[in-house]
Amino acid sequence: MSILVDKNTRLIVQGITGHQGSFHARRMRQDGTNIVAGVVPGKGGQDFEGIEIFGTVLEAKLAKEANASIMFVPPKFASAGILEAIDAGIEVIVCITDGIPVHEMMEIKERLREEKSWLIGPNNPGMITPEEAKLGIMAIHAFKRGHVGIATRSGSLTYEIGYELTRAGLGQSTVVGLGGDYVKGTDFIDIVPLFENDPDTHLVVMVGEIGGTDEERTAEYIRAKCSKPYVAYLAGSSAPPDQQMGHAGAIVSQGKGTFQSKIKAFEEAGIPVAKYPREVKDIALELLK
Amino acid sequence: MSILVDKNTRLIVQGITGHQGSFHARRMRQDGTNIVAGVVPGKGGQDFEGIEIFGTVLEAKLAKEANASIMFVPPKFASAGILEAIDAGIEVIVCITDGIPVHEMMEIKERLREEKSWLIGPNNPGMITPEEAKLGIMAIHAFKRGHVGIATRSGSLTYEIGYELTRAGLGQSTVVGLGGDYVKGTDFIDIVPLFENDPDTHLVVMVGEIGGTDEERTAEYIRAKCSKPYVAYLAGSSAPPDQQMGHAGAIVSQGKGTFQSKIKAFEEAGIPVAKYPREVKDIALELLK
Amino acid sequence: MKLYEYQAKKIFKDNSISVPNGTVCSTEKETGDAFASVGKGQEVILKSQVLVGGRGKSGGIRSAQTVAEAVDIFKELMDTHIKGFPVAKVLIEEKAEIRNEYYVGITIDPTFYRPILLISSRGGMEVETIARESPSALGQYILNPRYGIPSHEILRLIGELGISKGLSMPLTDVVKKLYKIFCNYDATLIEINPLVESSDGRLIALDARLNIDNNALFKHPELEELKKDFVDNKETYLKEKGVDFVYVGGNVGLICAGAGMTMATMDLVNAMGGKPACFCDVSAGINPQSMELALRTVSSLDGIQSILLNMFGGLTRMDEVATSFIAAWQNMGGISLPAVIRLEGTNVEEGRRIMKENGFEMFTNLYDAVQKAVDLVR
Amino acid sequence: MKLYEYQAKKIFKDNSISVPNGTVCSTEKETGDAFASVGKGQEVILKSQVLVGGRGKSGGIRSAQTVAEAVDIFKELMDTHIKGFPVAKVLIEEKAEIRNEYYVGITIDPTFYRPILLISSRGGMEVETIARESPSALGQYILNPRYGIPSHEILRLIGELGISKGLSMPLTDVVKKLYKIFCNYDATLIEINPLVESSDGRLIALDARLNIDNNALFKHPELEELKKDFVDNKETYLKEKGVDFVYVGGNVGLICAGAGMTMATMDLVNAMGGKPACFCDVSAGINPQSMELALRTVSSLDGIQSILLNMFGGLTRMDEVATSFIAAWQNMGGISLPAVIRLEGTNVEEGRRIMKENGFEMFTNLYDAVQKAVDLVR
Repeated sequence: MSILVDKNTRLIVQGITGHQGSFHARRMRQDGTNIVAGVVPGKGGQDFEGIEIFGTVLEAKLAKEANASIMFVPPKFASAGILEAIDAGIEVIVCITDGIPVHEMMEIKERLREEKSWLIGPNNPGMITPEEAKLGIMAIHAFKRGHVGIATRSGSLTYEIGYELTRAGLGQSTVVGLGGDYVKGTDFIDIVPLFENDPDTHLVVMVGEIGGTDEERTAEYIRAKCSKPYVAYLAGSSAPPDQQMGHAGAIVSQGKGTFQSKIKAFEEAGIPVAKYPREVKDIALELLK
Repeated sequence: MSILVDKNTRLIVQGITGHQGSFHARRMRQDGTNIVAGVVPGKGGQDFEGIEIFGTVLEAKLAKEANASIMFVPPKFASAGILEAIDAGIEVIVCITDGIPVHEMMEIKERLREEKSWLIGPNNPGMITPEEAKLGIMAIHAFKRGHVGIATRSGSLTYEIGYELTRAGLGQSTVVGLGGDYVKGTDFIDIVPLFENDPDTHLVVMVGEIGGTDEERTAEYIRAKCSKPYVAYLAGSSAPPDQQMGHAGAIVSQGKGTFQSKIKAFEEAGIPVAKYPREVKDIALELLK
Repeated sequence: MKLYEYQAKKIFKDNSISVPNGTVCSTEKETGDAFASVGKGQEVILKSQVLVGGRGKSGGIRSAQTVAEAVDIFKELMDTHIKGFPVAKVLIEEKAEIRNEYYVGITIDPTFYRPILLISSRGGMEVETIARESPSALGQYILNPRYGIPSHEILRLIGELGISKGLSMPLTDVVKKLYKIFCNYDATLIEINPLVESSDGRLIALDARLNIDNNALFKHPELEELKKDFVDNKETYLKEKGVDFVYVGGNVGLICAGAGMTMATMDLVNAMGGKPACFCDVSAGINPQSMELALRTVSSLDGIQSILLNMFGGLTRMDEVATSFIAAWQNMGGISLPAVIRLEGTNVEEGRRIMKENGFEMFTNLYDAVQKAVDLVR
Repeated sequence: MKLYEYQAKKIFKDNSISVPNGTVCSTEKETGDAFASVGKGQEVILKSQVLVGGRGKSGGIRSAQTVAEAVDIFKELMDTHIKGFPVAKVLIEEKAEIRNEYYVGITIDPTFYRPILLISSRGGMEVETIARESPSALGQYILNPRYGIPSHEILRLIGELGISKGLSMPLTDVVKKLYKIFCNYDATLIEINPLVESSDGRLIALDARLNIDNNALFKHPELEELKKDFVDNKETYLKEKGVDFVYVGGNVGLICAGAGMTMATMDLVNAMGGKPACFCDVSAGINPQSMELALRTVSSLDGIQSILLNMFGGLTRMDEVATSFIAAWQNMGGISLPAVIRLEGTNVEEGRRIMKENGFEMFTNLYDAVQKAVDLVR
């Protein structure tokens, strides 16, 4: 088992003929993902290296019984692409695109409240259920099949921490890059119940970031509702307050979302917090003993 | 006691300088209603027979602590007037206007789902708590203070039945004209819980009409949740099916909303149904014995 | 406002919904030409343009093999009334090869007051009949007007109804276009019944129904144009003059104020042994002109034996009613039928005085008045 | 993108929010003229235009009684940095008579991802301080973006905060206008602090903050115009070239890929006894140009003793990183500082080969690399 994606995932690639889209479609296919169709407006009927291209997500879904989509679409068109996938009833939508306007993401968030689709991202490395399906841009050699669920707000740390776990013999059930934007399709608080209910996940790693209130709310949720072991890591102990460090999501504002408040929340929920990325695997090994 | 309006009602008249607005403002004031302000865009600062006029509902509400509004506004501007009153947080809004486009009413209905305002109407005679406040265009001699709650979908029958009850010595707590449009601010199903919880209401009369599903739903609600005596009357036993008789709300469609289905619903809920308007008072007298 | 089939089809076509080739005809000449151009000399279908459903069963849809036959049928159809409704024009269409028939409609749900989409795998019969006889062949989706109709909900219905997968895309497309028209035209009902799958696999709207909210007509000046093609219709004409009139066919002619009161009076006339001749509600505006129009209309109905004027006034003032009634009566030089008058409500005493001055007895009690009117027809 | 106060005030004024009379000055001449026209010879306020909060406490807001004084203060302000930020211009404003100070702001709620309105009866201090020190003086409303901010919710906040009823209308009006700007300009934050009640009872925006979503700038070509007034800012310049850079002030110069990884590396340098000199994330696009820009920027920082290049590649391919690094290094003719390189991830072996060929040792283990970089500064 795993969450959201597995060997039954039938993937559409939106923007398959673009620079990033074509590169990563090839990689995902090499990595064993079942890509059933590409979608490029105006290019319906064409073909990308044996993958049939459709003009709309709906056509692709109907023709190929697709249930997931990944998007390599420029920021100006990304929210329209997401809405198109939601409209078509795609169950899992991954949006890699960095740079979607936050007001557009607020609109998508409103729409998602009324729909069953999962949106992972935007501005993320995607997600992977190792050895079954990769909907993303990550290098698979960092991951292998196992029982650790990973959810992260940082793309770069996903590799770092996943690789350390893999080398320590701790493979992953599913690795989810939530993305670095302020308004995301999916937060820790949304994904944790899935891991909690997945029999194949024995331990969950959360890689947080400063800014927002997701870690605080999730810690409280875990304290109240969850029974599996959780491990957290949080970058940003050395960040000066009120300074934007790359991600819009890392703005520290209104006294919420600081490094300290998140660490405190995890500790109060009894969730161990690693000091360095490497410590995640040490704690995980200890907890899984 | 009573429902929605009483002697503490501080009323705004939207469109007070119009033909209908001025006529009925005078009448409502004669009938003892506390009109605290008029609203006419562009006429702020003027005066209507001693009633101060404001340019917006918000100004009127703030200056005069108004809590209710009645609207005599042409159909083209009525939904804007309703939305303005909702925006200002007016608790009870009565819209007399006949002819509001149904798609606009659907929009207002969506908005009302998220707000605390009550909209009574449109296309109705208003409402009255006899001897306390009249927000409407009805002749007060048909009504007097008492313990019967009346809710009706027909303006003309409101008088007929109210007057019969009054002459039989059965005064009213509050009389609410719900209006004849297909999409209304308030239905029986919304108003019945208020009457049920009002200690001053001992019996409730519902005057229904063919079309829609309100009577059917309300009968089921009363059967499940209410303990007071209810009496129903329903015009339309002689109406040919699928024929529009005046009210858009009286379209019989999709096998729902027929005379028969409504009578059956009332009977199954143990609610007696009067055969003629006059029988309402006979049944009420019997039930209140 | 109900549109004729050919008017609705024009709007459908403008919105890229396929309809059969066809031409609407008002004359024999046009019919002859249409036979040639539409049918290309082959069989054509002639459809009465009439604002009532079920015209097929009433003989309003026919087929013709030759020009002569087409012209004969045209004349015949134009002379017929269908369920009492006049035929405005005849639409001549090519004969469609039908593989399957479906139903698609959007209206306003009477419980949630949101648009509701209805799809059925069985087209060609009234949706009420489908709902009653094969409810499992009818799928419904009540939609959030904020988001329109998500494609996946349409697909869900199509799947549940067992409609062929090959139709998923074109059917979804038709639904989305219908919803667009529903919103853009302030419709209360939009319907394709049947929506047919032709032998070459396309979806074609074989019939078209589009009802526009009368209250929203002011937003659609383009629809005013269509009105000029409406055949003279007493109901529509009267409605425009402020008299809401429906002919029912009895012996007591009613003139009332308020839809509820009018219906209750009809019920009461029935219950007391009379037969109401009509629904006639003048509450939209009472003045000597509208009163005269109502009096003229009601008094000229076949089989009418008495007239009952019944009003309880709130907004309507009884002195104005009395004055209007008297003015109308006098202007018509009196009417040879007995008139029973019942007024109650605002300014009733002044109304009674006016009536009395002009020699009319006036009731205030409804039941006495109805009894009197019914007694007069016995 | 943060706007300068005078730029935000221009937008406020265009949207009918009152701001003090004022002129923005870049030269002594303009300052002299402004003293005459704005202050009419009376006292004026001189405000440093700088993109950082708390400038009042840092001496960035001053008053002048005479032209000479105004010009002297102008020169002084233009030469100062506030919290390390350069001063772009000086805004000269009339002195407002202040009866009361309020706070109004709209931003995006980090929990519900909907706009949130904040109003406080205590203006003039940072909203964080108000939230901490007098939470009861701060009212919040998270709004449904479908309906905007209902007036009655604004009134509820005003009532709960005990703000004078006389301000209900003008304050509601200001909030509605702010929300309009918030939406129309794709703002992430809009704030008036303080919003002052003048002695004649009007509400005036004494300060103005407006932050625009960088991702939405393509929708606002009109804001491009404003950028030309931005003073040369190393961070902004680098960001435009694909290098996300923040100077922090230590001895280990970092070049990393990914915000999370960059922060984690900073934390690790700190923990291992070094001091990170900067946040420097080149993941937006790695090529010889951006790499050279990053290398030049980092290597020229004061106090820098070693450079640490640290990347774990997914989207970023390590062979490209190596090639870019070598090209940049060679183009600069080498750098006199020791560089520690740690690469891991996609195409890492090819990257190692390239580095080795060019004489660079390469780590794959993060901790060994950080240890090495920290050892080099001891």
